[in-house]
Amino acid sequence: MAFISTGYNPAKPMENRITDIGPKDHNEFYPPVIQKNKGKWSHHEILEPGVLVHVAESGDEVYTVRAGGARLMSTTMINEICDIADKHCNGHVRFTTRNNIEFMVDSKDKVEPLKNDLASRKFDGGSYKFPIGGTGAGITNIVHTQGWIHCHTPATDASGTVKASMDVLFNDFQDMRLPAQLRVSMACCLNMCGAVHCSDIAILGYHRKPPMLDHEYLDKVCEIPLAVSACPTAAIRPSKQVLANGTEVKSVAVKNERCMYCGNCYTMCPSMPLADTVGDGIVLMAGGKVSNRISEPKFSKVVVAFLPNEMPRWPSMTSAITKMVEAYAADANKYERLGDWAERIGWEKFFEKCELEFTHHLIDDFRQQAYMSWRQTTQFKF
Amino acid sequence: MAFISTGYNPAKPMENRITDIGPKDHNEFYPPVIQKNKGKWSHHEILEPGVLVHVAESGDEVYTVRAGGARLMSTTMINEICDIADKHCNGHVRFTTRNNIEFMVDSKDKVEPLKNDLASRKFDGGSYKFPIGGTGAGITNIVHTQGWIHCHTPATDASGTVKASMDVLFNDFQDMRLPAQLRVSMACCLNMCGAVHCSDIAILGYHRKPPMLDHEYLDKVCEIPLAVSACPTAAIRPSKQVLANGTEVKSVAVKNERCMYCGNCYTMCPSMPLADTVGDGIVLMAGGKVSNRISEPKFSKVVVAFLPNEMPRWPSMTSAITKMVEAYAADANKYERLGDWAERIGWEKFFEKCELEFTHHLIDDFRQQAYMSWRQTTQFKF
Amino acid sequence: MAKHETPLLDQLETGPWPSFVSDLKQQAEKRAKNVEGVEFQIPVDVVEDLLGVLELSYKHGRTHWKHGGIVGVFGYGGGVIGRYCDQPTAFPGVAAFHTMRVNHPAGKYYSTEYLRKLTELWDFRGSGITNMHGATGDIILLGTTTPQLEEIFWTLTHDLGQDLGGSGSNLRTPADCLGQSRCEYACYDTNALVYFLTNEYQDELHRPAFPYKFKFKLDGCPNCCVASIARSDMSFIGTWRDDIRIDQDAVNKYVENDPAYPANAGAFRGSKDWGPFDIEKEVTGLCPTKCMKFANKKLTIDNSNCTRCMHCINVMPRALKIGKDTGLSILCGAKAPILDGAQMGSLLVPFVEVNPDNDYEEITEIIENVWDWWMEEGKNRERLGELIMRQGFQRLLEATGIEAQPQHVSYPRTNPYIFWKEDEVEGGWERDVEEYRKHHQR
Amino acid sequence: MAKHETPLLDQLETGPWPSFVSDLKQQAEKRAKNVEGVEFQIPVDVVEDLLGVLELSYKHGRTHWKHGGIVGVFGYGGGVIGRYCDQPTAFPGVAAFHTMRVNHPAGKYYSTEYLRKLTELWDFRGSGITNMHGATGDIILLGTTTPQLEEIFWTLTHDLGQDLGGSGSNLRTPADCLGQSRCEYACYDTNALVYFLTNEYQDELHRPAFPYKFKFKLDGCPNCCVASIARSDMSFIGTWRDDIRIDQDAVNKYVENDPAYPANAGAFRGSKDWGPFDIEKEVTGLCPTKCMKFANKKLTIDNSNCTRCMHCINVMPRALKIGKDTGLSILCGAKAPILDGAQMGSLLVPFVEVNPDNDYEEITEIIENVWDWWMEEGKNRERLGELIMRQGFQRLLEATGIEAQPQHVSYPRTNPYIFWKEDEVEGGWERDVEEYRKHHQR
Ligand code: SRM
Ligand code: SRM
Ligand code: SRM
Ligand code: SRM
Ligand code: SF4
Ligand code: SF4
Ligand code: SF4
Ligand code: SF4
Ligand code: SF4
Ligand code: SF4
Ligand code: SF4
Ligand code: SF4
Repeated sequence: MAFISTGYNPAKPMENRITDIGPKDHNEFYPPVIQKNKGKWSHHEILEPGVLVHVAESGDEVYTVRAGGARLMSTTMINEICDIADKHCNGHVRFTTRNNIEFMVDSKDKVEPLKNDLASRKFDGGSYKFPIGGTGAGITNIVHTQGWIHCHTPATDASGTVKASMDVLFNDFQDMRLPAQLRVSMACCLNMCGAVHCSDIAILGYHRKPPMLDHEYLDKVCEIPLAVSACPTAAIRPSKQVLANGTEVKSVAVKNERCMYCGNCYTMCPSMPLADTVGDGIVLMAGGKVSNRISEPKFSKVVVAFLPNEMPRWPSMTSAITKMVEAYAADANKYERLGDWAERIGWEKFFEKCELEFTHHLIDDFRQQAYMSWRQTTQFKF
Repeated sequence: MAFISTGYNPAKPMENRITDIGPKDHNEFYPPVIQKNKGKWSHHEILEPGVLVHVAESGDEVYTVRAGGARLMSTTMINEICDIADKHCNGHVRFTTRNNIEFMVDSKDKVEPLKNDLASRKFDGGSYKFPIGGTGAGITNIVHTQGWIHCHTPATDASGTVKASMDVLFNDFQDMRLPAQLRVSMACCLNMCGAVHCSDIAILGYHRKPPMLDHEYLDKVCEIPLAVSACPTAAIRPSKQVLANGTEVKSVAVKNERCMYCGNCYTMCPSMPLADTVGDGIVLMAGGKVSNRISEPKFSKVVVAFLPNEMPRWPSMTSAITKMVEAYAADANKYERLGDWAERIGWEKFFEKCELEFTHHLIDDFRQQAYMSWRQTTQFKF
Repeated sequence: MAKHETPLLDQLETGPWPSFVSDLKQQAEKRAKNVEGVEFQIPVDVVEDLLGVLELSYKHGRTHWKHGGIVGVFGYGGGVIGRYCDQPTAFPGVAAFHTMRVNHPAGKYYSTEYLRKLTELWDFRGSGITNMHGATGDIILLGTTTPQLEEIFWTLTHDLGQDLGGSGSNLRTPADCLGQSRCEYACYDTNALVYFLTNEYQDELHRPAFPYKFKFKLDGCPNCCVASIARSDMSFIGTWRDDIRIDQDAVNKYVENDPAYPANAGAFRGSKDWGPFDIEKEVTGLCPTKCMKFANKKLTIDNSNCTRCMHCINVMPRALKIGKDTGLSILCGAKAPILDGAQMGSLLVPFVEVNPDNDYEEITEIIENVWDWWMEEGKNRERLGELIMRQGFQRLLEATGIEAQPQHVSYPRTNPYIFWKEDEVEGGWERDVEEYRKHHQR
Repeated sequence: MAKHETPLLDQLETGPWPSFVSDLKQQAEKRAKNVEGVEFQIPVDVVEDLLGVLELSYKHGRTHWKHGGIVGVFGYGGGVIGRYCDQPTAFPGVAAFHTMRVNHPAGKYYSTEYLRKLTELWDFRGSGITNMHGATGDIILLGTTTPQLEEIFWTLTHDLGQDLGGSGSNLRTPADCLGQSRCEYACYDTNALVYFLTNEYQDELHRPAFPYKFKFKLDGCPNCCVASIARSDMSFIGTWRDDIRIDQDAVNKYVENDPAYPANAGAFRGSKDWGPFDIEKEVTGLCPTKCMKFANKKLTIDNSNCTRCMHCINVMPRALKIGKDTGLSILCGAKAPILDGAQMGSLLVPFVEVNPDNDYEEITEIIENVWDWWMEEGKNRERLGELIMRQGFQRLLEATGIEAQPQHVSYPRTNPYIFWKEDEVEGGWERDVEEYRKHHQR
């Protein structure tokens, strides 16, 4: 594998350098029907799960077929997408904000061939490559993060938990039977790159053990003051430590009982790893939302404090998720998001109906606003 | 005026001492009809403002005539109450939790004479001694605190602001035209002895200047560490000060820009007075409630950041209060408390309808939960 | 003629509401005349000087009272608030003007016989000015001198059979709504329980052993007529566990606008006409949980979803009654805003029986567990609510041995910052970094 | 045969949802076969080793990636995330496995021509594994070695006309919903504005000068399809000031259950039958402000009370249209929970025009005022939201010269702890205690 140069010269990095040109201009990428009718759409309709039509004031129509995708995607897959787009869509395709793939055609008769093509493509293992769905009052793709595929701080895997979850939720990806859309999100540590804090259901990897201290290396690898100040609970203080071999080194000490395993210290200092086979696992949150529709956006709430990492299919996690989805499907009103439903029936009924256990971990004790989550009324249900 | 002893001997304080006997037994004080039917009441009715009947399962009835009172009350007044109670009520009387006086009679025919008697009693200045009212969907007595009559920390007077307010609200004391009960409360400093933090309308005295420092006396009169730790914003630190005469004394320094004039330092240390003629005045709060009826109890919100002390009748204050009451009376739904109304129409409409100005002072910036009061949605009214 | 001119205060004599100025003036006059020949133990002109110093405050908008010195009665750490005037020369009658807090009776019922004894004592040994009542609930005897304190206490205890209330870092005088004595909504006998608790905890009431003040308030039902949920470290609020009792005939009387069945028991009989009663708009539609239905002349309630807010019962008291399996909920931590912001009580005990036969054992046990914890952990001048906030609601549950329930929260935590205890996490917290490094290079 | 056994991962090949394992395996195979004869610039078996190290993580539940070293392209402070394996001997193919963030196009529209160029480049110089797309919005090229970074950048800029996105204490790659390109609800052209802002702030995107990361997200309407309100330091959300446009005929078509007018545009066409459309139950009754009425076949909206929540429009898109006087609201401070808890954006600007003709001047002015303040006052690693929380919302208003309005709050403050500025209070703060003592003895 010989190194092939583009012409870049490390000795003269500025030579012929192009910078700050920004992203590609989207105008180059719009399908013609989009380009033409932009800003002049009249209305749309979801014809069936995964198939939308948008009608322009001009009468033009654009049909969109939405296909699910694992966003961890090889160039092989992307090329296959291109093949499909070339065949059906004049070489245009788009991705949604939740990592689905949208194939657009400009007339109705092009829809069936496209759908058939998509539905026919499967991996040898049996999974669909391009399942059609993810619209309306159903469950769409799970937005997620890196997990064990690329990040240094995860407490669980991302792609794996998502695959396991989408497999059990698959019917609802291809259906629109729910009271409202239900968004599932996933983040593999408390940094929450998936921004799961406002999701109907959130899968969150998290640690439950205070950091280990690699005293021998700590001062060499980390800036001790940065590590100390990283801690939101002031659990870390600088401290001299004596190694097994008797040498005294500068390092830190952690007050374990103040630690909430947020991993912020580890972000700043590699000599404070948290990961642990049995300590790490999953927290489930529920009832958040983003849209301003009917009710205001709201944060997700922790509804299961801990589930162990059960590779490769996390059955306790998928079972808890399924229980929530089914209880919600059975009980909520039309247009009612999961969180609105929980608030209407009361969280005490939520736990009952979803058959989830309430434990002391679910009571907020973080910062003063925790107070606001306690019950300051005699209004409650037995 | 010769000292007359009870028999108490300061040299032998324990001699014949009686302690820890607690309050009087209420059973000695119940009117017979109460004693007899206690726990067996069937229902009640408000016959007209200030007049209630409670009907027992036994068929017995007790009629209650409620009269307003300034709770700052002389023995002369109490004796007059006793006269009335002796004349009409067999020597029984009670006070309500909001400092009204309740005269109870056990048959309907005794009601009119009692009412007439009460209504006929007036002070020479023209005010009623025993105005009948304070029930149902109206305005009852204002609970309040000491003010300039007895306390060392007030920023306004209590009895005077209350008298001024009740005079303008008097019609509603004797009416029941409002959408729901409307509770007005008053406290003369942020200690809030009136617990005004959950009132439909709250009058609150408060300071707006950091404490003065009486350096010469501070260390003599106060425990400096207590003064320092009293401050919730950590604005106070110990500090050496040089007096005009050149002597150096131990004292404190205050970071004025961190001070929120809460007066907690003055509570701990008399050498840090806050009171100021123009700095002190009144804040109005609104929209709180205590009952669990329909909506949960809620805190009052600051709706007027400052009104000057305008003795003796505080016209700016009473005018703002009247505006709120009238806007509420005109616009709220039946059974809707003031705060529920404000929340339903939105606080932006509240300020519009009550013709109150919104200023930056009304935006919370105290502690992290301030965040929860900001608007985290695109839902608002222009 | 008045001793001091009071042109500002005089303006508060007009207007319909009872004028405290007129009352003070009549009191001043009564003392000056002294037709009964009382041998006043404090200055005759105390009320005149009170008017004078108040007028001065009205003039320039500032108080003229100094911090109270430490005054009180022997062996008690509370019940008296010392107060001195900062203009004693101008107003010698109020140079010392302490208040005494007299523990009011449950439900604030009185006999005139008792009240007259009290006024007699207070004319004799004090200013004759009171608050009926203080914000905590006490009878406030407003203004006397130091030497009178023990004398008054003596008379109170010996002749009136009456003790002082609380102040300082004590239990404060517990207060209640009138409850079952005259209210059909009451779920327990507030008067009996407040009387019991006050007597049971006399020591805590009189001798400061707490980190700060502590207040009990007792409401018979969720209407909260003594505002317990907003202003007591421990609120006892009546509730029930079974079903609301419905009298269908009476319901229909309301629906038919029978005049003997006025909506909300007549609370809207004012100058505004709200139109005829509409059960859908006024009751079922306003039920916060929407657990009621009225159809075919029949009202049904899905009691498992009722949160006992009282609304429907308040609107139709002749038709709806509280359940029969009654008890109370306990909420903890309410307080005024100093220092960290106001709190309302947070629900600790959803339901507990109220049983006088075993001396309210279930209730006192909870109280004492809470106190033990607070006395152990609370800092100086830290209210219970602040301690709960500082240490977390979980600690309160542990201290009282109560299991966490969804009823404890309005919503579960929105952050995943859960503190685990070491023994809850398999393998504990001690780990060997060398072992770890075998699998994970630096 | 695969280089590493992956029994655990293999179990993720079954089930209907696209299997990333199957995809990784096909990619590994493609590289191994290399039918196109690509001169791979990084190890051929990179994907096999990726599968191997992932399997190892599945085995014992821990990641095998170390903190990234400082790698990047010359002159940029972001766009590349360094990553090294902590088992480089076992998995040499992924010993260094850096990602590059490629700034995606507005609306995430692509031509296949472009995508194929990108895959060609990435097969050649990287693992051929991507994320389409990263959580911020970028095209994530997942896994290459340090020497390739500049080469890839060169090709991207020279041959694809394509720049990198953000990482580090920079402006992050702004993202948008598809907006007017294909959505009738869009109140402004999100694609145009995101493109403009990204280009306008290239320097901020590439060269870290901020206290921490900073995110823009642009939603065309309050439905928030790019979730801007939850995850951007500054969210731009379309809205309007005038009236919702009503087509009464179309309203009645919905009411009549005309099949061409399905409720919510067909979003409920699933296996559950919700019964016929009911405008009262589904629209007017669910309107959060109850500002709508349907009577006599006519729908009326009291627009002054409408909060533009989108619900009615979502339910009846053929009958109701957003207003014509459109613009956007700006909210500030959303972020994930580290450190002080998550925030959603707080409303700073209720309404601002979106005017490409003056280069969105009103908008860029606000952005720059916010940045100036944050760069002046923000601590290291302090997000905008945290700064607002620490200093108070008022400071943000001052920094942007925006006047306080009730729209800024959901409710006014519940505590009276108002900080006054010295010049707002008559007489200021300096006072003479000696003067005071003339009127108030100690
Ligand atoms: C394609 C996409 C925008 C994009 O730029 O890529 C999109 C497109 C549409 N959204 Fe969305 N939304 C998209 C992500 C979102 C998100 C963001 C997210 O989930 O991360 C939200 C906020 C989610 C939340 O609140 O938690 C979102 C909340 C909505 C809502 C509000 C629904 C609600 O009940 O709260 C509507 C209105 C509706 O459904 O009628 C809506 C409506 C629509 C419409 C009907 C708009 C239109 O007229 O075209 C589009 C088709 C809806 C559908 O798929 O059922 N879109 N939509 C995104 C598709 C994601 C996917 O692949 O599934
Ligand atoms: C790649 C990506 C996740 C993904 O799988 O898509 C990602 C990956 C990382 N994020 Fe993130 N973040 C990514 C989107 C987000 C988002 C979502 C968003 O932007 O909408 C968030 C939540 C929103 C927010 O910004 O608050 C997010 C909140 C964080 C945080 C917490 C920041 C905070 O203030 O709370 C950290 C911690 C940090 O900055 O040290 C973080 C840190 C990281 C680091 C750099 C790990 C670290 O501590 O150094 C991760 C590198 C992973 C890797 O090896 O590739 N990442 N990160 C996303 C960026 C892809 C892209 O450019 O498109
Ligand atoms: C006498 C008193 C209790 C006592 O022990 O002294 C009392 C007595 C009654 N209250 Fe009360 N309440 C009394 C203070 C309160 C308070 C406390 C306060 O204001 O400080 C509250 C809570 C206020 C709040 O929420 O801010 C209170 C909230 C209620 C409610 C709930 C009303 C609501 O709309 O939220 C009811 C139910 C009702 O009015 O139908 C109620 C109902 C009643 C009833 C009807 C109960 C009954 O069946 O007898 C009594 C007559 C009501 C009336 O006067 O209109 N009572 N009531 C108090 C009279 C105070 C006064 O002089 O005006
Ligand atoms: C007399 C009374 C006001 C009244 O006019 O009725 C009163 C008067 C004082 N209160 Fe109070 N409080 C009175 C009921 C309350 C209440 C209401 C209640 O108990 O329901 C509260 C709010 C509820 C609470 O406890 O939080 C209250 C909250 C305070 C506070 C703030 C405590 C806190 O933790 O936030 C202080 C400050 C302090 O303790 O240093 C305070 C302090 C004081 C002091 C002792 C002033 C001081 O800083 O030393 C006042 C003495 C005034 C005087 O000269 O007589 N007073 N105080 C009330 C007691 C009468 C009684 O026994 O019946
Ligand atoms: S959520 Fe945490 S572990 Fe996952 S990608 Fe982001 S920073 Fe890494
Ligand atoms: S994990 Fe978080 S709480 Fe624990 S020591 Fe590290 S920074 Fe502090
Ligand atoms: S509110 Fe303040 S000033 Fe008024 S009585 Fe209570 S402590 Fe004194
Ligand atoms: S008034 Fe309050 S904030 Fe100001 S210095 Fe005193 S204790 Fe601190
Ligand atoms: S709280 Fe309930 S029981 Fe007590 S008086 Fe009020 S309504 Fe009656
Ligand atoms: S008490 Fe309240 S919640 Fe229960 S049925 Fe009546 S109105 Fe509904
Ligand atoms: S946010 Fe609004 S404008 Fe943008 S795609 Fe969603 S519905 Fe359309
Ligand atoms: S947009 Fe929302 S608030 Fe406005 S009328 Fe429609 S449903 Fe009501």
